[in-house]
Amino acid sequence: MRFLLRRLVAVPLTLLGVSVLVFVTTELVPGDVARTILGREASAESVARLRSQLGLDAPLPERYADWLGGFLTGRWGESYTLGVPVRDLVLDRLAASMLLAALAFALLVPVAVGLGLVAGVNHDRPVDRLVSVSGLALGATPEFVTGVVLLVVFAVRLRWFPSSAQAPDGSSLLVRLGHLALPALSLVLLCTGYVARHVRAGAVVAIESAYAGAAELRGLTRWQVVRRHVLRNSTIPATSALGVQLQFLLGGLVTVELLFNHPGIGALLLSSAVDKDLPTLQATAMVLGLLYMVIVLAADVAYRLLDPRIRLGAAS
Amino acid sequence: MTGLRIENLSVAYAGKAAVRGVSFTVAPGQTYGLVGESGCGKTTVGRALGGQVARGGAITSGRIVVDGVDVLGLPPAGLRRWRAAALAVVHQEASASLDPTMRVGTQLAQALRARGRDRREVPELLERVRLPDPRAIARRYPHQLSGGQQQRVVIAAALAARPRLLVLDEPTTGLDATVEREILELIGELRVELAAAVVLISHDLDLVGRLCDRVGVLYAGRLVEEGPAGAVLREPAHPYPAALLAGTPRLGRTRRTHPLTPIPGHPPVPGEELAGCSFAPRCPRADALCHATAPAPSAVAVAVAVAGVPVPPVASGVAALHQASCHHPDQARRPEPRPQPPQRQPAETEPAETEPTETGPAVPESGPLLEIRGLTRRYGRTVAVDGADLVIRRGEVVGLVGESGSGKTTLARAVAGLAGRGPGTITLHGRPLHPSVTRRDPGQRRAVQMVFQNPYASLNPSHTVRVILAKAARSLGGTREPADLAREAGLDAYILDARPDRLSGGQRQRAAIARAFAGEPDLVVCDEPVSALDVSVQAGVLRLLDDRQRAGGTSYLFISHDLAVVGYLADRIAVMYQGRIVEQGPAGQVLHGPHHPYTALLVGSRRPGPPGRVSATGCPFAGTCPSRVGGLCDTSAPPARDLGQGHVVRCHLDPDRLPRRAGNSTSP
Amino acid sequence: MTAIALPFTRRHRHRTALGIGAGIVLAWAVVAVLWPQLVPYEPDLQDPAARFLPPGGAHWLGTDQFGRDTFSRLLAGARPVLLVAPAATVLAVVAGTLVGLAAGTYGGLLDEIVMRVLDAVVVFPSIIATVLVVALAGRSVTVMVLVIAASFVPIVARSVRAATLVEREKSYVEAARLRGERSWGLTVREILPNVAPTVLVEATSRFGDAIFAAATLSFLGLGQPPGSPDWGASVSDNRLWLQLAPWTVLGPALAIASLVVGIALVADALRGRWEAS
Amino acid sequence: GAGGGAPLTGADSGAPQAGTGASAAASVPPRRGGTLRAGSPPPPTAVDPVTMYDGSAIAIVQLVADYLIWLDRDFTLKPRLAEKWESEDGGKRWAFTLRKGVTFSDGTPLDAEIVKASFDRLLDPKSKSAALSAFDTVLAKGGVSVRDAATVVFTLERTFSDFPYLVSAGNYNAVILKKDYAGDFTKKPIGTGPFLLESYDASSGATFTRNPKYWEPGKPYLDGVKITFYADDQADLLALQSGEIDAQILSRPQLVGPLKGLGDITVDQVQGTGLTAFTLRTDRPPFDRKEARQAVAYALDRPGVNATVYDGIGALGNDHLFAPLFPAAPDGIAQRAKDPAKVAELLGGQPLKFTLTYDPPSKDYALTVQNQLKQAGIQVELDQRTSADFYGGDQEKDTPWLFSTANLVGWAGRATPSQFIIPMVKGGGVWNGSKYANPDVDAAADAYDAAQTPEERATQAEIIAKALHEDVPLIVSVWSGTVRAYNGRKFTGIQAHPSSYVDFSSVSQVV
Ligand SMILES: Nc1ncnc2c1ncn2[C@@H]1O[C@H](COP(=O)(O)OP(=O)(O)OP(=O)(O)O)[C@@H](O)[C@H]1O
Ligand SMILES: Nc1ncnc2c1ncn2[C@@H]1O[C@H](COP(=O)(O)OP(=O)(O)OP(=O)(O)O)[C@@H](O)[C@H]1O
Ligand SMILES: [Mg+2]
Ligand SMILES: [Mg+2]
Ligand code: NI
Repeated sequence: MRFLLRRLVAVPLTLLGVSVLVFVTTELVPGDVARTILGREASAESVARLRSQLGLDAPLPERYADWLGGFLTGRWGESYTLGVPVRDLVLDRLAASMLLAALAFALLVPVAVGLGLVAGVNHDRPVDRLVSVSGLALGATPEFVTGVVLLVVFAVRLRWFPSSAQAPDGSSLLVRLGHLALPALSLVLLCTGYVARHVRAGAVVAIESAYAGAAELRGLTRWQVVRRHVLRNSTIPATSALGVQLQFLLGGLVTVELLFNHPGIGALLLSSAVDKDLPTLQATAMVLGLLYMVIVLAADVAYRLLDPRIRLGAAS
Repeated sequence: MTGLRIENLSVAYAGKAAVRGVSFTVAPGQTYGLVGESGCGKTTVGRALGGQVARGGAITSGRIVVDGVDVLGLPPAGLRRWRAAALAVVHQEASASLDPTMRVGTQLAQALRARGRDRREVPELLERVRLPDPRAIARRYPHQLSGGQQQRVVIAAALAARPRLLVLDEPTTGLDATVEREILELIGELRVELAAAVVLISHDLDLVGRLCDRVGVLYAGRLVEEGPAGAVLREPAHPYPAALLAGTPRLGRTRRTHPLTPIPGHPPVPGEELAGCSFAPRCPRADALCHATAPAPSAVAVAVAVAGVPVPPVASGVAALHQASCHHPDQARRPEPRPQPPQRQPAETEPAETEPTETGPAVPESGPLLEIRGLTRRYGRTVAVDGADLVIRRGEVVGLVGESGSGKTTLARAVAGLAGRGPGTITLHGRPLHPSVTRRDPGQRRAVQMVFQNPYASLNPSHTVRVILAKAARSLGGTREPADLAREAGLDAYILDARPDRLSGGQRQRAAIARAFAGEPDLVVCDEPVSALDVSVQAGVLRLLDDRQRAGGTSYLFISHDLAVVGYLADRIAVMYQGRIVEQGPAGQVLHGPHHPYTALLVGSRRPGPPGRVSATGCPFAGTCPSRVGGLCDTSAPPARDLGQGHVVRCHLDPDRLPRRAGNSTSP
Repeated sequence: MTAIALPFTRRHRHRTALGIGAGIVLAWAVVAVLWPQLVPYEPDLQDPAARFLPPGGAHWLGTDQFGRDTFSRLLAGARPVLLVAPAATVLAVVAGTLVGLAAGTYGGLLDEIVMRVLDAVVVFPSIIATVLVVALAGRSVTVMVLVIAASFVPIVARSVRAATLVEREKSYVEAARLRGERSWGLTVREILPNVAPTVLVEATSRFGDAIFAAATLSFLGLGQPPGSPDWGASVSDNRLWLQLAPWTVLGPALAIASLVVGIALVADALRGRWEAS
Repeated sequence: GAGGGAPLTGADSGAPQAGTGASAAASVPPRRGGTLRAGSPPPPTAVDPVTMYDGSAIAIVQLVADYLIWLDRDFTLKPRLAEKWESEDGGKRWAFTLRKGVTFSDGTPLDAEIVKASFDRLLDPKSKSAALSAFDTVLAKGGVSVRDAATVVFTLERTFSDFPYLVSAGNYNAVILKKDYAGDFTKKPIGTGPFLLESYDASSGATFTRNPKYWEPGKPYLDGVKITFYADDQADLLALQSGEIDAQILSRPQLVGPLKGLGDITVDQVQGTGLTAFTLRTDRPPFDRKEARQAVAYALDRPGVNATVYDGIGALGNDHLFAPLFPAAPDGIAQRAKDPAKVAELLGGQPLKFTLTYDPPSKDYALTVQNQLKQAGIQVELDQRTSADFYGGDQEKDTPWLFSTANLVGWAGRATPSQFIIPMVKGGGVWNGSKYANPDVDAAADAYDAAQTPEERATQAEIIAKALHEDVPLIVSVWSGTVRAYNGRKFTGIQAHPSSYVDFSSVSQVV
């Protein structure tokens, strides 16, 4: 697996590049984290004092080297603004995001694959159009709109689900999942169309393929043909689409995190970028970057594993 | 009654008739061949036999009765049960009819389970289609098998059905000659054993003649002629099969002795309604009657079935009937006797045509144009071409044959300067050619041109034919206008302003040939230029290549896996095996022998031995060679033996022990 | 922001889909040009006495927290949307195509480097980039266009590169090389016209994405200048009042959805046609 | 001698009154127990009483720690850790007598030394506290002394009649903390307040339990408080509506206004002294001309701003810094109203066009101003910056909020008008964004602070107000009101506060 090796080597290099980029770009953003911490009413002297306390008056390369050294040895520092250890903060937020992403993904896969299959098998019939167009329309509706609608209906009116994604401490897994249900649902609504379209495309190819026709001529029912042949052949090409969605679910959730009060990594990324909280920002960017690359790689590997043609090389 | 009976079957796609009123019967144990040009409805009939039509299609009329069961009248569940119990279909492309993501064994197991049988029979099934090491094969995925092996697996799945009706749709198309023969042998054996009604679909008249009892010729969705295979393929009553036969190259017939006559025009597309006979626009003998009224099927005088043709096993009186839908059935027969189909005929009946002496004087002796010495090309660790030596003389057509993967394309691309770098030299007019085309000087670029296999990819789809030809003419220093080039290639002027996607395969290949001749080349490399084409179109393109060669005295390096095609065009033939040229010499001598044991295999005079081990130092063919000399062949490289007239064979065997094309080994 | 790519559909007539899609897009395009003639109120006009009016006779789609007419704003919002999305799309497609063609043509080290750089761009959080650019250059349409375009370049480049690699293997390319064409010229003259369908399909898909991306940027307060009737901005400005005055949100949200669906239908149908030919 | 006016001195009012809910509580004894779940935005920075400035952090600290004096919702001062206070030496020295028997949650008894330490911490020139600016020119390091264990004395730099406000909750950093407080409030949360901080998580929230050692007997009634952080206003509101929280710490009038009386939700409302200052730079065109400034002031439709931006709960402003709530607010100045004719006259046919700089919280205000001025023929270009950008930069040279031509700055309510006047409009004031300098105003501001009688103060106030109204260095169109929404079916005693402060010691479950 030379490809895997080459890609793995690229990961730290890309991350290094990203960290430099983050450092340099944040430096260019106007604003001052010391001022943010102390508020606008604090005196200029206090702010200057805090700056030097935080080491912000050192030259950029020196600060970068310091940060890099610390980061690599596991000392991720303290958040400038929140004053808590960055590592705990980032990893906690990441864990929260991952839980939500995992739930959303777990719902997304069967729903999107199911709808994609239904659409593909019945392609160019009304069901297909319904799935395709509604998937597109939902995908085009910002998640904060669907989110609020879900909240108003299910949390405020019906009170079936809590409005906040955060369960009280020590809740059982079931309760926690209940809290995550609405945000996960709004994400599923957002992403289903995209994945379903990919599955559908695969399903159309598969259902019209000679092997599906052959299976039917062997006396299998439609359903058997779909289950045995179409399902796998249509989901394999959709793995990269699923990877893209997983990436999005992990880092692109700022709006959902805000709306459902789910302190996740997306919101942390935004707030630390706005506040110029560099240690937090850097760590968040690195962790997310790593995760992104792992996901893309995993999607590629999954594709290779699932598709025997690639897994086992070209024809012998 | 038992067997298959089709009555008045019609199928339409989006309301346009693709198959019209087809009726025939097949008795159990009998094989019925369906032949015709591409698009005439063969596959559509084949699928309809299982009650299946492609999306957008519908069976508009007709009955299909198998062993008394009216298939089309079955309710969906009943149809499924019937399919499971009585039907087996082997599709056109084996690789497409196997699920790429599922192990072969699993797929067979499913086929078995559908018939209520045990999955433990899988190895047995694989063994019956003569696949080595069935257990290992069962664990593989389709792409891990060769085309021939895949086709066997599909046949195995069909066997699992113990069908009453077996439909074989082009079971050997796309397979190379040796594999094709193995598959055909297998089918021949199983046919008897199964005692099912078999429908064999093919455009290959030879093959149908060899395997079938009766033949139906489809044209534009109609059965234009039907009758015993021997009669139809030797003495066709309808001008269409006669024309098909006239356009098919056969081993032992060269362009100098038997020029092919392609059928002009092209078949009507579905929905194109003609008042009279649908073949009339292309028929040389059509008269007003033909254009005005459609002919009805009528019996052909049985007297035509000349002595010597064994009467096929007759299941019913109808089977012997020979019918044709033609107003002038007798005129289709040529005055001279048709060559006998190879079916169950000893090859010795046509010795005059395979006499090498007949082709001798046609080859002009001239100096070398291109010399290849010790050419080696690798892809990673694969050695695609391994120290090949080849000489092409001025004005000479050199045919290059060999099984798939033997390195033909790589050699051709090396000559054209597209195969990257590697050891060995190529000289043109005595001057070395740079391995990379971009480093060759304009004169050399002009001198060597290429016609590619896939007509669909070889023309830039975004340019019109005129632009393509003009660009070629300009950069190759040609003097002729696109219009002239097109006319020389037999293309109508209107085509010049069309983009390639509007052209048929044959027209594209003609355009590609016109492009190759834009700069008056000395050598044109043709890599399987006709293998993607239909029989009748192939004949036209072969004629064109022949014309262009004669007109300009251009040399060809002509590649094909089809020996008949190579034999038709080539003056000299080189045979490649695993990257090495194992034999080269005058076409007739190479084909007729004495020749290399591998060539013998290709021309069908020998059965392959069991595959064995090959050492790096010995003869690459040693593993499979039926006449292997133990020890010697395995360990030392074979010497080049000159048999005279430039006929060189690389083999340890004594020249007089080399095999000859003695007889036809494909016995029933 | 999600990418809404439209996978292949095969050889079917898509004329109705094309008609509906093109109809939607054209209708919005007309609105974008002619809205000053069509609106019953000036879109920015505030009326403190008419806040949060439900849809009715005077205000067809009601009013928002400033007492502005939602319907007028909906019509006026078509213009910024139809400026940002096409501009961002064109930029992304041009840049992505050049990068993808170069990577696909020259291959080797260049390809490797380009692909890794694109990886880094994808991995680099776009929020940071947005915050940065907005902070440096202020909120403006140009900034928004640039940010969205930049985030799309890798996507376009990847698919163009893939298409180039496929085309490069076809024998017409070799035929051109036999004529003496060299790499870049060959790419531009022979390959580019044939990856054009990919480019165009990318363009249509990216166009849908761009609308969505603009809406998301607006939600984060990073998009259009304040007060713009841009749909994305309207949705994000008004979503706080979704419960109280749903008409302020649903109008622009449906408009976005309709435009994206329209574009998708067109893209889909065009792809279907290429497939068919 | 001791000041006579109510604002000047304070005394223990004795009976434990519980605000508006008290009337009900008077007949039925408040029920004990229960946990109040409240929502609030996450504090943007670490919660440190010394440096905090945002509402959430202040609320968290106020639940746990206490002030010498509480600033009540009607701007009266309520004794807390100080039982009484009086001025000496003509208002230059102030003595505070501490309540007896108060202990910190770790058992340390409160004494004058601790109070002194708390203020010394804020007065240290190295302090990072914003209180340092509040004490500027009034109280300097070394000005706090211990007279006896129960008396703290503040010796001022100048006479300041409103000084008790500066050591009250009105100066929110002035909480009394232990001597050894080292900046880690959320880790060692020790105070004298009604609740104990049990847990704190910067991302999710904080939990509090009753402080058994709280000095006021019987209080608090609640067993505990749980604050959940909502980074999004809508999420906060939806949580309230869905019953997931019982109250909001910081409610937005525009959002909760429409919910008044819907379902279980009760909205308490109070006048405030907060404002959005629409500052015009008087030293630079176009606003170096008084007429231009006045034109803008006359172009505004103030009731319209109140309706649109404050949901109608604010009080109209008259372009000076005396909120109606301040006792010294002059009433002799005519309310300025929209007057297009006057605008035209003032502009004299010249076009007026300017750029308005602001940060996101002022967005609605900016849009409203822009549209209103447009209707009066004045063209406004909006320049929205991120908060970091707007308040960032060099405070002496270029920070946008102090140096742009025109800008909007939101000010939370202050306890005394001086807290606005001195920094904002006095010549050279630290937050004088208009660069306004009027010797009369400067003198009157000093005289106001030094004034010993309400009458004298009113006189000075009128001078200042008239000058500001006339010169318009900044436009005050509306004085904000504040609201607090809560579940009235479940809890009583929750009140809105002009500065959104929290005092949950009197909150109890509905019986
Ligand atoms: N699914 C379909 N939809 C519409 N037309 C079709 C479809 N399948 C086949 N046809 C048309 O029906 C006619 C018969 O096609 P069919 O595949 O049966 O021909 P064939 O004889 O098998 O050709 P070939 O030798 O190329 O396999 C052709 O003109 C073809 O274009
Ligand atoms: N691009 C390539 N990369 C790697 N291996 C290749 C490549 N092209 C050809 N080969 C290998 O080189 C060998 C010779 O291939 P080549 O295409 O020259 O054979 P061929 O005789 O033309 O076969 P066919 O009849 O199938 O066209 C084969 O083993 C093939 O697998
Ligand atoms: Mg066919
Ligand atoms: Mg080849
Ligand atoms: Ni379709």
